[in-house]
Amino acid sequence: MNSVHDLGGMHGFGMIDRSQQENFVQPWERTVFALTLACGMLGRWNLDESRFARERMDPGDYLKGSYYEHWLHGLELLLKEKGLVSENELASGSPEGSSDLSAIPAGRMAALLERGGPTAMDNTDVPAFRAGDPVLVRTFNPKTHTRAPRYIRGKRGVVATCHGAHVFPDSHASGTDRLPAYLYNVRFEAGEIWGAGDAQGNSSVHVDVFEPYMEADHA
Amino acid sequence: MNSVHDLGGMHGFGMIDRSQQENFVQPWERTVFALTLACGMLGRWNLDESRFARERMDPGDYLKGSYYEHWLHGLELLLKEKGLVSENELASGSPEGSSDLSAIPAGRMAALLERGGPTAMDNTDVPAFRAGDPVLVRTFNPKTHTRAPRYIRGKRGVVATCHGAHVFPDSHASGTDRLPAYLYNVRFEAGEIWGAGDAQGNSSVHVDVFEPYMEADHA
Amino acid sequence: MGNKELPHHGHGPGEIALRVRRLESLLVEKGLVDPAAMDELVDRYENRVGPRNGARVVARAWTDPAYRIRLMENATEAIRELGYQGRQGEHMQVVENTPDVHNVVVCTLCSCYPWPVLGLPPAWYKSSAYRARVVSEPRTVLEEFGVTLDEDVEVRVWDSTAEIRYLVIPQRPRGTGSLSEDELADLVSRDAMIGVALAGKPDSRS
Amino acid sequence: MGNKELPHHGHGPGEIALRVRRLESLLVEKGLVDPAAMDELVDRYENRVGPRNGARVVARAWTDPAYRIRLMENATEAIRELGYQGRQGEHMQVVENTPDVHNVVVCTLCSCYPWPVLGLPPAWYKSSAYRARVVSEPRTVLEEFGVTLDEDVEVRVWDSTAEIRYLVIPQRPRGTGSLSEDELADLVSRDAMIGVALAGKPDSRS
Repeated sequence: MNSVHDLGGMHGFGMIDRSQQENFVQPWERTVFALTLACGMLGRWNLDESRFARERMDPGDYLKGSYYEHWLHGLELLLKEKGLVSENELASGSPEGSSDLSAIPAGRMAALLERGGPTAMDNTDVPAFRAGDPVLVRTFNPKTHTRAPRYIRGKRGVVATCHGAHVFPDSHASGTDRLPAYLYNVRFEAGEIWGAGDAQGNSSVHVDVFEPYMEADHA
Repeated sequence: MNSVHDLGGMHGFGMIDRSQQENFVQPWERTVFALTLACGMLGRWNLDESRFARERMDPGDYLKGSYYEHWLHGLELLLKEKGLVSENELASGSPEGSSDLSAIPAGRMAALLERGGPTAMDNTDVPAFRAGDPVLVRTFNPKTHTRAPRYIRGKRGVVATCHGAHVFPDSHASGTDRLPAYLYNVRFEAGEIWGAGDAQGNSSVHVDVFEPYMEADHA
Repeated sequence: MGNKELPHHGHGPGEIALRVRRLESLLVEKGLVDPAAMDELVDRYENRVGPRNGARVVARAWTDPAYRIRLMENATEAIRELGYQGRQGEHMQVVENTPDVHNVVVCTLCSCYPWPVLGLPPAWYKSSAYRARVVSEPRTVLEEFGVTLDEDVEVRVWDSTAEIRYLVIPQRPRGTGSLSEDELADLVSRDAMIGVALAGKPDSRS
Repeated sequence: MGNKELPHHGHGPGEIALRVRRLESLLVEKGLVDPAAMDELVDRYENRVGPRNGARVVARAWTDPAYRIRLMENATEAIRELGYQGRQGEHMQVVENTPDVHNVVVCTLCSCYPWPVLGLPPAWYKSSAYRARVVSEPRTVLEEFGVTLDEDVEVRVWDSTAEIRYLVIPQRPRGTGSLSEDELADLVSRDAMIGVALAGKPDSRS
């Protein structure tokens, strides 16, 4: 979806506040971090659904809110959408029924975190592109989740590497099965993206781009 | 500048609230409207500078704020930048010095409004394009004011009409002289802008595009 | 909201009203603004200039073929014939609905609107949702406003990115051959001249 | 802020802390979350997993040519050799600075970051300003961080749009030939491995 989370190349945010050195700025942010990970491990949603939930935050709230406010919004939304808590329970903080899910115990955390959630998959198709191929990112503007930022859409680049097949996030974010799609690192010259007059000299942007976002560039 | 005022094609704003039928929602909005017009008539800034001042509002504040909050932000910013009021005066509401400008009296309002501020200009150059010409909007991402929305940049269209030469807003917004640029209405097929899969059928967008934003489309 | 702002930049409903009163009093005291001029400005656009002006233009175009031609060729001049002109209408163009084409107007970058013929815009026209959506999903937006178009009717969205202001001339409703120009003007709502309604229907109050 | 939200969606600093406490208590009472597991999560990423891990990877690459080759060819495996692996580092790639190329990492769409080697990101990395600006004006951003590059040094910005996580291998500072691997690791800051600093300099506290 084209919302304000897609920040690359936007103006108006001022200087970077380099005094913000810590991850957790407010004490409650630790709680949001831990709740988000712990609830995610219950297995009722995947990482792409988490990202899509955060992106669906009201655009003004997203920009005014801190990073962990995005997480809090996403967590509450998923808990409700997946039926783990009700709107009433969220408002009151008191449970109205029991859950058929059990908390992941502390003792299992280390192993789960060390395993993580690999997204590499087998794919029986042959990759459409290989390193050195010129590619054109398609023009598309889905209302649903995508990992193609707006600034590369319609732009030409060159494949730097093929990362093999990975879970395709656009469909995974709607809770469907893991579908494989080849993933490439694509190099875009800064001038191609921002225009020759506005790009900074001798610079490029490398973006990981899924095969369905691209076509061969015959120009 | 690429900020959140450039709303065309953005997602996440929900339904249009059609119950908002009035122009002025809060009583203070009438005051902001009148102050903005009255101060603008003092001649210390032009309409493009007003727009640029509103665009420079913090992006989160812009989206959370109502339309006349944008105006209020722009008016305060211009009053300060042009030296008509000081930061201290704004904070206190009490004047600290006198001004060499005089308010426009009520009796002159009707004539000034009926005249308005025409932007048509003579231009000794020949228009580069004429109706029917295929054009390509340039890729550019200025940090300063522009009236080329992001959604048409890098896109192909066809000139529908030439409106003659008008004041070029991009330079006018920085307070420079009125420079003429030919202005065209350009028709873009919806599929060209949003992609064949995401555009709605049998629709097009007509945008007024200044000549410096475009080049001939030789594709 | 506003916790990153300076103290005088309050945002709560009460705070902002206070901030505006303070600014007004400052500018009046400094002699930069005449309170009577402010009253004149608000009164003009709240009570005297409104969509009835545009409706008269449309009704004239419906009933006077020569006027319609002048309007299509030079809308600014033809609209001035009826006495409407000036700020935010210095350069007018009309776009005419036909059985094959439906037009709708927006300003995605701010909220430009043809003041001399329509007055000041309704708040929904200035909303993020309208500005964001009508260019990318015009048929859906029109349906929400109650305008369902056949697929073979082309939708043209006009984004007012420069100083040209657009007025939609809706299709004249059937069975109105006997109506006077004034009666016809009664059928032309503000929304019909933005392009989110058809003539003969009331405005978009939901 | 938040005046369009439901009552329990408070946003003020106190309100949000209350909202989080209510959510925590609800989820613990419903048996969905184990408080001890929450402590374990926070303690792990606040105290045990941090940029010292990445610094050891870099120092090893600087001192062991065979390791460097393994790291360049399969960073995930080579990093696992040192015991670092897992969530938000399942698929690693290193990008090596040279006299001709300087690399810098961002995630414009959210704030992806290689947790196993760098821990959790500093707040500035997650800020709108960093995410917006470093892709379009990387040289300006680097200068603000104190890194001024010659024009003939190419700047490569890596936007982590998928599940590949990037670790910058900074250039080894001159005159460090006699240092041990541990001493070399001391020269490798978190910022150098994001690409907003050079090795041998402290982090970006301004």
